[in-house]
Amino acid sequence: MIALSDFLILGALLFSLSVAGIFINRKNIIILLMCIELMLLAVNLNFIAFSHYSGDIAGQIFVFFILTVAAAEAAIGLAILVVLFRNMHTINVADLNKLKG
Amino acid sequence: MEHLNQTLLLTIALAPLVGSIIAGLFGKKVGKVWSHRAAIYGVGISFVLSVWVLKLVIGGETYNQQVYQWLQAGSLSLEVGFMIDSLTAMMMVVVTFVSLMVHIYTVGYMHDDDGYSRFFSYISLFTFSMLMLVMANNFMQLFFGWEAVGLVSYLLIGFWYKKPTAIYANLKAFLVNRVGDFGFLLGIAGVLMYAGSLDYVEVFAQAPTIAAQSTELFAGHSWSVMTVICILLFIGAMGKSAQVPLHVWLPDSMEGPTPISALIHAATMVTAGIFMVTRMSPLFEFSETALSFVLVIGAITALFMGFLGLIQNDIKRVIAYSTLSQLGYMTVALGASAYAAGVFHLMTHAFFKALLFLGAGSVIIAMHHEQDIRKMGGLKKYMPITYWTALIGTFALIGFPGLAGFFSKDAIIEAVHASEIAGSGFAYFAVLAGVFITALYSFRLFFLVFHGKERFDTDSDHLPHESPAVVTVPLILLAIPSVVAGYFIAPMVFGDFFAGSIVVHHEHDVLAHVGEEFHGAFAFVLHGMTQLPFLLAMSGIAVAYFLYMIRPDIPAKLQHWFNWLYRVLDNKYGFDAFNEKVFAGGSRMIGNVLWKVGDETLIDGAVVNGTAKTVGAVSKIVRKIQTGYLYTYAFAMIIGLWLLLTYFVV
Amino acid sequence: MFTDLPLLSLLIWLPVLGGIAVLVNGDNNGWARPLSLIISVVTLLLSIGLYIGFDNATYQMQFAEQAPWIATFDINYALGIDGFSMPLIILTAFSTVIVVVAGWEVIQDRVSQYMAAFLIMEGLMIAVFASLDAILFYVFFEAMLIPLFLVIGIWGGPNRVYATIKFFLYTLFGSVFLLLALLYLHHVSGSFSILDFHKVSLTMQEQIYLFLAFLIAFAVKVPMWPVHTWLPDAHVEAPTGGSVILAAITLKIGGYGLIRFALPITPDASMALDWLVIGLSLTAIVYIGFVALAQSDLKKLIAYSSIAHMGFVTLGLFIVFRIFANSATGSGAVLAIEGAMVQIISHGFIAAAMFLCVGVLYDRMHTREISAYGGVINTMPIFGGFAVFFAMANAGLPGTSGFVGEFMVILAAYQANFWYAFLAATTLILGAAYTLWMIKRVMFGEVANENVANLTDINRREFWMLSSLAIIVLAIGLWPAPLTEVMHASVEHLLTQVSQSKL
Amino acid sequence: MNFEVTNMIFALPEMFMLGMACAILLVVAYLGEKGTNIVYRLSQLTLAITALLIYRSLGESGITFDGTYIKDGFSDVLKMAVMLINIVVLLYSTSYLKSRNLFKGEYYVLAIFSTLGMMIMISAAHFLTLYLGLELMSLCMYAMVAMHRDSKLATEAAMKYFILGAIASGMLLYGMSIIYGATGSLDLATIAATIQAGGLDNTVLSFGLVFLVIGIGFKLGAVPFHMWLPDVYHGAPTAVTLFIATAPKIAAFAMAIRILVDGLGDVHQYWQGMLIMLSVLSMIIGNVVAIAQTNLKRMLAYSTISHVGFILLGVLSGSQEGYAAAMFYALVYTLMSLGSFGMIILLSRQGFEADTIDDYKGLSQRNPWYALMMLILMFSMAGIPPLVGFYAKLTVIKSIIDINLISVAIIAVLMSVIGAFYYLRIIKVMYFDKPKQSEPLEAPAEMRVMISVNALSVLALGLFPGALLAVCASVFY
Amino acid sequence: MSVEQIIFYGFAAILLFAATMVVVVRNPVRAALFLILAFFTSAGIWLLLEAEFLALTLVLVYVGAVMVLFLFVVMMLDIDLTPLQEGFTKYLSLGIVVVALITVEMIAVLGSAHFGLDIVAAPVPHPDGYSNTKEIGLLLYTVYVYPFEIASVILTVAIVAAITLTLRKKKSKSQNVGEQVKVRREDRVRLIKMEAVKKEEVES
Repeated sequence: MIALSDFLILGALLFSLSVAGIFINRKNIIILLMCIELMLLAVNLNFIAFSHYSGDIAGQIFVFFILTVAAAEAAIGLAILVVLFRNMHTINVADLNKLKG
Repeated sequence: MEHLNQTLLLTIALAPLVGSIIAGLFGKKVGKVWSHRAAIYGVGISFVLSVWVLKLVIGGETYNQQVYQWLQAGSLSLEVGFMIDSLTAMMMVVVTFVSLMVHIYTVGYMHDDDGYSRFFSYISLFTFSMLMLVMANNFMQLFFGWEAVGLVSYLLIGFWYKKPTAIYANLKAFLVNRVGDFGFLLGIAGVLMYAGSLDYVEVFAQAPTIAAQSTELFAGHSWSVMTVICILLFIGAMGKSAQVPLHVWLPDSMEGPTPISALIHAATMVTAGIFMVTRMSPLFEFSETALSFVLVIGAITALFMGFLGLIQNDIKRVIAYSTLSQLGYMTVALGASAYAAGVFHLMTHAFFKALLFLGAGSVIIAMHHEQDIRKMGGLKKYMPITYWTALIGTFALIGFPGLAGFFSKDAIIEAVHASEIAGSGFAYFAVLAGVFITALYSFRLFFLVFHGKERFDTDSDHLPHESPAVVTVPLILLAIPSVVAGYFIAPMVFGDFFAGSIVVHHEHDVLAHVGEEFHGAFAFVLHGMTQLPFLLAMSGIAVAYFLYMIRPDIPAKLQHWFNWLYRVLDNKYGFDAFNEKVFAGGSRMIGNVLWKVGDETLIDGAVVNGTAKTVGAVSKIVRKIQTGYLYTYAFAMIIGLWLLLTYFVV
Repeated sequence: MFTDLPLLSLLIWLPVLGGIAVLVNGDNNGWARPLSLIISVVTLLLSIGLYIGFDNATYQMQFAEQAPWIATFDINYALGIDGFSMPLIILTAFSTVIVVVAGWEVIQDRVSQYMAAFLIMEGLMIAVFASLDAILFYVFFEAMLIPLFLVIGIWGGPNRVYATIKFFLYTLFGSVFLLLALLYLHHVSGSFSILDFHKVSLTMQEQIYLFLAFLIAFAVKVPMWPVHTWLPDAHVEAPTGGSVILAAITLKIGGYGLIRFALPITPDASMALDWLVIGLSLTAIVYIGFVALAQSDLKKLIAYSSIAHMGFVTLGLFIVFRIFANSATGSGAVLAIEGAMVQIISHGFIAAAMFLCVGVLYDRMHTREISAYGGVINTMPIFGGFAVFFAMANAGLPGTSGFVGEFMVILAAYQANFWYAFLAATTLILGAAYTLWMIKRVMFGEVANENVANLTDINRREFWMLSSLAIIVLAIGLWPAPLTEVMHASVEHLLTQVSQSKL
Repeated sequence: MNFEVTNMIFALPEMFMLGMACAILLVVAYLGEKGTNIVYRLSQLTLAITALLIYRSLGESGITFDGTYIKDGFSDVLKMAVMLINIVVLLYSTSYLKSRNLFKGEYYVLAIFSTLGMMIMISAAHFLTLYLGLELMSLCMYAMVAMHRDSKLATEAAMKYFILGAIASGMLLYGMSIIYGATGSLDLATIAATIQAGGLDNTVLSFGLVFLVIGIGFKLGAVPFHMWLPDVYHGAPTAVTLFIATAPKIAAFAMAIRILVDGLGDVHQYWQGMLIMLSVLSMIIGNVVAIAQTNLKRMLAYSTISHVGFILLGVLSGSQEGYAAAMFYALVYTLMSLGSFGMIILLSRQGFEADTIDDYKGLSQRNPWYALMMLILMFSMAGIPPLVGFYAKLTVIKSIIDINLISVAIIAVLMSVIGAFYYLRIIKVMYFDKPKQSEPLEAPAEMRVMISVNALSVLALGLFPGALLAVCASVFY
Repeated sequence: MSVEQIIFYGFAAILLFAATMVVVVRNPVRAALFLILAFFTSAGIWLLLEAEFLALTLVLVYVGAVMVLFLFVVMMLDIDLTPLQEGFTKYLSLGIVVVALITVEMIAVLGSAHFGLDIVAAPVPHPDGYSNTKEIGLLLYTVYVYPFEIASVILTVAIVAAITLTLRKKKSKSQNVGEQVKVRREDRVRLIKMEAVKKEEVES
C-alpha cells in the first residue's frame, strides 16, 4: 500500500523543485512560467491525494478548476511575455531591472 | 495714637513713584521743569511725612499691617504691608532727606543732560524702591525693594548708555548684586521653610525654635539652621553693601552720574545690607558663627578697601573706596552685635558721604568733568562753599571728634573692642588701622583737590568757579547733619531708641558694656580726644600733609620702591581680573562647550540628526534589496516562507 | 449668564471657523487682517467670560459640555475647565490677538493663510486645554502641529525646512507615546474620560511605564533637557507670530499635560521617579542658562532662556513629593504647584514680549545676530525702554510676573532640598547674565553702524502691543493673587490626588 | 444537493455585473474605439447600479450556492466600498487614459471584470470561490498593467507582477490543499466547525496556515512578500496604479478575514505570530525605504506596504474590535490612496507624469487649493489628527494594546513617526519650495470636484469618524 | 512491493527527474518537452489515485493545449539562445540551501508521522461501475455551478486580455483622403516646451 505521506512528499519535492527553479533560472522567463505549472502540478497532486484518501470528491473538483485557471493564466502570461519581447527584444529575466530601489 | 495709618504710609511710599511716573513716562510732554518739580515734590512730600512719622515713632507709635494680600498658597499668605518702628522711621528720614538733597542738586548737576527727565524718574523710582525696602514688614517685600533698588542702580550706572565703561559697570553691578541676591533668596527660602511664614513678626517669634534645629547640607556635617539662614541672608547683604568679595561692583559704579553715586552708592542703597542685617538681628543673635562671619568680612572690607583708596586718582573712586571701607565698619558693628552703632554709622555716613560725593560732583562740574585729582589742586579759592562743606565732610569721615562720624565710628571701635566673639581681635585691629588709612586717603584727596598749586590750565577762560545754588544749597544742608547728627548717639546707640526693633542677646550686648562708660555726648568727645583712634586719625592727616603737600616726591618714590605692592593695590588685589577671567570667561566657556559639544554635537548631532541620518542611511541600504531582479523577489518570498515555517511550524 | 452659553465650544469653534472664513475670503480684498482681528478680539472677550463666571471654590470641572462623538469607542466631546486650564485659555486668546496685531504689517505674503493658521491654532489650543476626553485631547494636541508646521515652514527663515521637520517629528515622536499611554489607560479603565483615568488604580510597573510615556510626550513639548533641541531651531526660523505662539502656548501644553495626566494618573510613579524630573529640570535651569550665555543669535538666546524658565515649571511640579516627605503641612507643595502654574502663565507673556521685541528689530534690520546691533536705544528709545523692561522681567525682577513663579518655586524647592533651591536659584545670576548681557550688546553703547542709525522707533501698533504685555507683566508681578486664587481649589485637589497611592 | 433558485437573488449584484460586463464587451467588440465613451459611461452606470443593488439588499444575509457564496454585512459594506471606489477610480483615470492614447474599451472591460472578481472574493464562503475570485481579479490586473504596450516599464512591471502573483497563487493553493487535507473540507464554515470540534493535527494546520498567510500577505503586499508592489505601482500607468492600489486591497483584506477569521478563527494563536512578523516587517521596511524614494508613486507604494502592516495589526489582534479596526483602516487607506494617486493624475498631462516628488515643488503657489487637498491627504496618511488616517491608526493600535502586545504597539508608533517624515517632505516641497514650472493645471471639472470631495471627505471623516467606525463595528459584532 | 508501489515509485522518479530537468535545462524547448513528460507521469500517478477524469484532462488540456501554446510562443519569439548559456549567479548556493531546508521541513510535516498509513488508512477502492467522471460532472453542475460560471468568466477574461495585449491593429496602407483634407495644424504639430537643462536633483 502506498501511504498518503508518499504522495504528499512527492508533492512537496515537486513544489520545492519548482520553487528552486524560479530563482535558479535567471535567464528565461518561459521557464519561469513552466516552473509555475510545475508548482500547480504539485498542488494538484496534493488535492487529489487528499481527495482520494478522504473519499471526498471536492478536492478533485478543485483540481479541475485549477487546471482551468492555469490554462487561462498561461494564456495571459504568454501574452504579457509577447508584449515584453516586442518591447525589449529579450525575455532574459536579468534584463528586467529597470524598476528597482 | 492712631496717627500712623495706611494712607499716610502709602503716601510716603507712592509719592516718589508718582513723581517718577510723571517724569519718566510723560517727561517729554510735561517738559524738564515739570519733570523735576514732580519728582522733587514727590520726594519732598515723602520727606516731610517721614519726619512726621519719625516724630510719631519717637512718640511711641508703631505700625505693622498689611496693605494687600499679594499671594496665597495653602496656609501661606504673602502680603504687602508696612512695618514702622524706630529703625524704619530713621531709615525713612535718612533716605528721603538724602534723596531730596540729591534731587535738588541734580537740577543743577544734570542741567544740560539729554536724559534729564529720565534721570529724575530713576531717582524718584529709587526713592520709592528704597522706601518699600525699609518699610517692608515681610521678607517678600524686602526682596522686592532689594531687587528694585538694584534695578534702579543698574539703570543709573548705565545712565550714560553710550559710554562703554558705564554699560560694562552696570552689568557688572547687577550681576554681582545678583550673586548676593542668590544667597539672600535662599536665605528667605530657608526662613520660610523653618518659620512657615515670611512675616517679620512671625518669623522672629519663631527664632528660638529655628535656632534649636540643625540641618545637613553635606552628608555627615550637621549645621545649625540659624547659621545657614543667617549666612545666606548675609550673602545678600554682602552684595548690596559691597562687602569683600562682592564689593567689586561699587568702584565701577562711579561711572554713573555723581548725584546717584551720592544717593545710591554711598548714602542709601549700599546700606540696605546693613539695614537688613539689623532688621534681622533677632535671627542673627542666635548664631555666633554667623556673627563671626559678618564680623570678619566687615573687618576685611574695612581695612583692605581702605588701602585701595590710597592709590586712586579718580576723585569719585577715592570716595567710593572710602565708602567700601565705611561699609566695612558698619558690618563690623553688626558682627559685634552693635547693631545700633552700625545703623548710627549708617545714618551719619549717609549724610557726610552724600555731602562728599556731592562736593566731588561740584568739583567735577567746575573742572568740566575732569575727575583725575592729579589735574586739580588749589580749588579752595575758586569754590569756597564746596571747600568748606567738603572739609566738614572729610573731618566727619575720619572721625574728628565732635563731628558726626566721630561718634558713630568711635562707638563701633569701642564695641568691637568689647566684643568677645571669634574674630573680634582681628576686627579691632582692622578698624583701628582703618582709622589711620581713612584719614590718610581722605586728606590726600582733600589736599590734592583743594590745596597746593593748580595743576590745570589756568590761562583759559574756563576757570573753575563755584557751583550754582541748587548745588551748593544741598551741600550746606547736608553739612549740617554731618556736624550735628552725632549728638543723637545718646538715644540711638546707648539709649532705647531702637528698643523693639533691634534684638541683642545679653551675652553679646557690647553696646551696653560700652554704654556703661557713656556719660553724655560731650564727655564722649572729650574722652575720644585721648584715645588711640583720635591719634591715629591725626597722624593720618599729618602724614597726608607731609606726603602730598610738603614732599610730593615721596609718594612717587614709594610707589617705585614698593612696586609690587602698588601693583597689587592697583589691580585691586586681582578681584576684577579673577572675576573677569574665571567667572565671566569661565561661564562663557562653559556655555560654549555645553552648547557646541552638549547640544549641537551630542544631543543634536549624535542623537537627533544621528537618528535621522541613520534611518536615511538604512533606508538607502535597505532599498538596495529591491534589486529589480525577479529572482531576488522570488527569493525574498522563499526566505519568508522559510522563516514562517521555521518559526511557527517546526 | 456665562454659564448658560456653551462658552468653551464657542471659544474653540469661533476661531476655527473664523480662520476658515478668513482663508476662504482670501487675500484679494483687504479683509483678512481686520476680520482676523475682530475674531481674535471677540474670542478674547469671550474668554474673559470664563474668568468672570468661574467658581474659585471648587475643583470640579466647570463650563462642562458633553456630547457623544465616537459612540463605538465611547469617545465623547467632553469639555470643561478647572483652575489649571482656565488661565491658559485666556492666555491663548490673548496671545492670538497679539499675534494678529504683530503680523499686521510684517506679513505681506499670503496674509489670509497666515491669519487663518493662527486663528485655527487658537481654537485647537483652547480645545487642548478644555478637553476632558483623552482622545479629544490628543486629537487637538496633534492637530495643532499642522498649522504651526505650516506657519514656520512658509513664513520662516532660511533654514526653515530643517527646523520645521525637526520640530514636527520631535514632537510627534513624543506624542505617540502619549497615545499609547492613553490607549493603555482605556484598556485598564474602560473609558476615555480623563477624569476616569484619574480614578483607575494601577500597579507600580504600569505606572512607571505610563509615567515614562507621559514624560516623553510632555518633556518634548515643555521642552525639558535633553529633548529640547528642536526649540531653538524652531524659534529661530519661525516668524515672530510663530515664535510667540510657540513660546506662549505650545510649551505650556507640556506643563499642563504633566499636571493633567502624569501627576494625578500615576502618582506613585511620579513619586518614584521624581528624581529624574527634578534632575532634568535642574539641568535645564543650569545647563541651559550657560548655553544661553553663549548665544549670538537673539532668538536662539531667548529660546534657550525659555527652556531654562520652563525648567522651573517641571521642577515646581515634581518637588511636591519631597516637600511632603519633609514637612507635614502642604503649604510648600501648594507653593510649588502654584509657582509652576504662575511660571507657565508669566512665561507666556514675557517670552511672547521678548520675541515680539526681537521681531520689531528683525522687521527693521533683517538680522538676528547680536553683533549686528549696538546702541539701538539711541535711535529707538521707546522700544529700548520696553526691551529693558521685558529683559528685566525675563531676568525675574520682582514686580514683574517673571519673579513670582521663580520665587515661589525656589521657596518651595528649599523645602524639598536645599541643593534644589541652590541650583534653581542660580537662575538669578545666569538669567540676569544672559539677558542683560544681550541687552547691553544690542541696546546700549554708541550707535554701532549705519543700519542702526537708520532705525525708526516703534509705531503706534507696536507700542500698544508691547505696552499691553508690559501692563500684564507688571500687574501679575505686583498682584498675583487674582491669578492664583482661581487655582487654589484645583491645586488642593491635585495634591490630594498625588498624595493618595494608587497601588 | 438541493438547488435552491430563490437564494440566487443574493448574488444579484454579481449577476447584474456579469451581464453588464458581457454587454460592455459586446459594445467594445462592435463599436471599437469609437464606443469608448459609451463604454466608460456604461461602466460607471454598471458600478453605480450594482452599488444600488447592494444597498437595497442591505441587512439580508445568508449562504447560498451550496455554501460557496456568502452574503453578510461584511460583504455588503466592502462591496459597496469597492463599487464607490471604482467609480471614482474610473473617473480619475479617464483624462489620464485619454491623454496617453490608452482610452480604450478594454481597460473598462478588464476593470469591470476585475471588480467582479473582487466581489466574488468578498462574498466567498469556500476556498474554491475565493481562489477563482482572486484569479479573476488578478488576471485582469496583470493585463491592465501591461496595457500600455509601448512602455517598457509597464511591461516589465506586468511581467514581474504576473510571475510573482502566480507563485503566490501557487502557495495559496498549496496552503488550501493542506487545510483541505487536515480538515477534509473546502468550505470555510465546515472548516471552522471541524476545527472547533477539535482533534486536528495542529502542526499540519499551522503548516497549511503558513502558505495561506503567504498568499494573503502577497496580495496585501506585506513584507517579505511585497517586492512586486513598488515595481508594479511605479511601472504601471498611473491610472492602473490607481486601480490596483485601491479596491483590490479591500478584496485582499476580505480574503484575509474570510480565510483567517471565518475559516481558521479558532486557531488564531497560530496565525497571530505569523502576522506579527509580517506586520512588524512591513511597518519597518515600508516606512524606512519610503524615505529614500524620489518617485512619488514608488514612495506611495512603500507607504502602502507600511499601511498594510497596520492593517495586519488589526487582524492579528484576533478580536472583533481588531477586525473592525482593520476594516476601518483598509477602507480609510483606500480612500487616502485614491486621493493621492488621483492627485498625481490630476497634475500629470501629456508627456508629463507628475510622479516625482520634485514635480510638486511650489504647488501651493501654483494652485493653493490642490496643495491644500494634497496636504490633507498626506497628513492623513501620516496619521495626524483631525484627519481620518489618525483614527485608523488609533483603532488598530488600540486593538493590539487591548491584547497587551505593547511592544508591537511601540514599534508601530515609532514607525509612524518615521513615516511622517516622508509625507512631510511632500508637504514641504509643496509649501516651502519655489515652483519649478508655471504651466497652469488643467483637469476636467468633474475630476477637480471629485478630488476635492475625496480629500474633504478625509477631513470630514476625521472630524466625525463615528459613523464609519460604527459601520465597521456593526459588521463584526 | 506491490504493483501499485512499483508504478508509483517508478512514475515518481520519472516525474522528479523530469521536473529537475525543466528547472536546469537551458533550452526552453527541451524544458517544455520535459514538462510534458512530467505531466504524463503525473497523469499516471493520478490514475493510481482513482482520478481518471482529471488524469485525462491533464493530458488533454495541458499536453494538448497549454504545452503546445508554450512551444508555439517559444518558437515564435525566436529567442537568441546564446546569451542564455551563462551560468548561475552568486546567491544560488544560499538559495539551494534554503530550499533544501524548506524541503526538509515540509517533509517533516508531511511525512509518515502525520500522514503515514497508520494515521490515514488507505481508502477502500471504489466498486466497479463507479464513474469518477460522472461524480465530478454531477457535482460540477449542481453544487459547484457558481464556481463553474466563474471559471467561464475567467476564460473569457483570458481571451480578452490576451487579445488586448497582443492584437496589433494593422497599419492601414490605404489613404483616407477625407481625413487628409480635414487635418488641422493642431493634429500634426505639437509645440512642446523643453527645459534647457534637466537637473536630476535628488533631495534627501
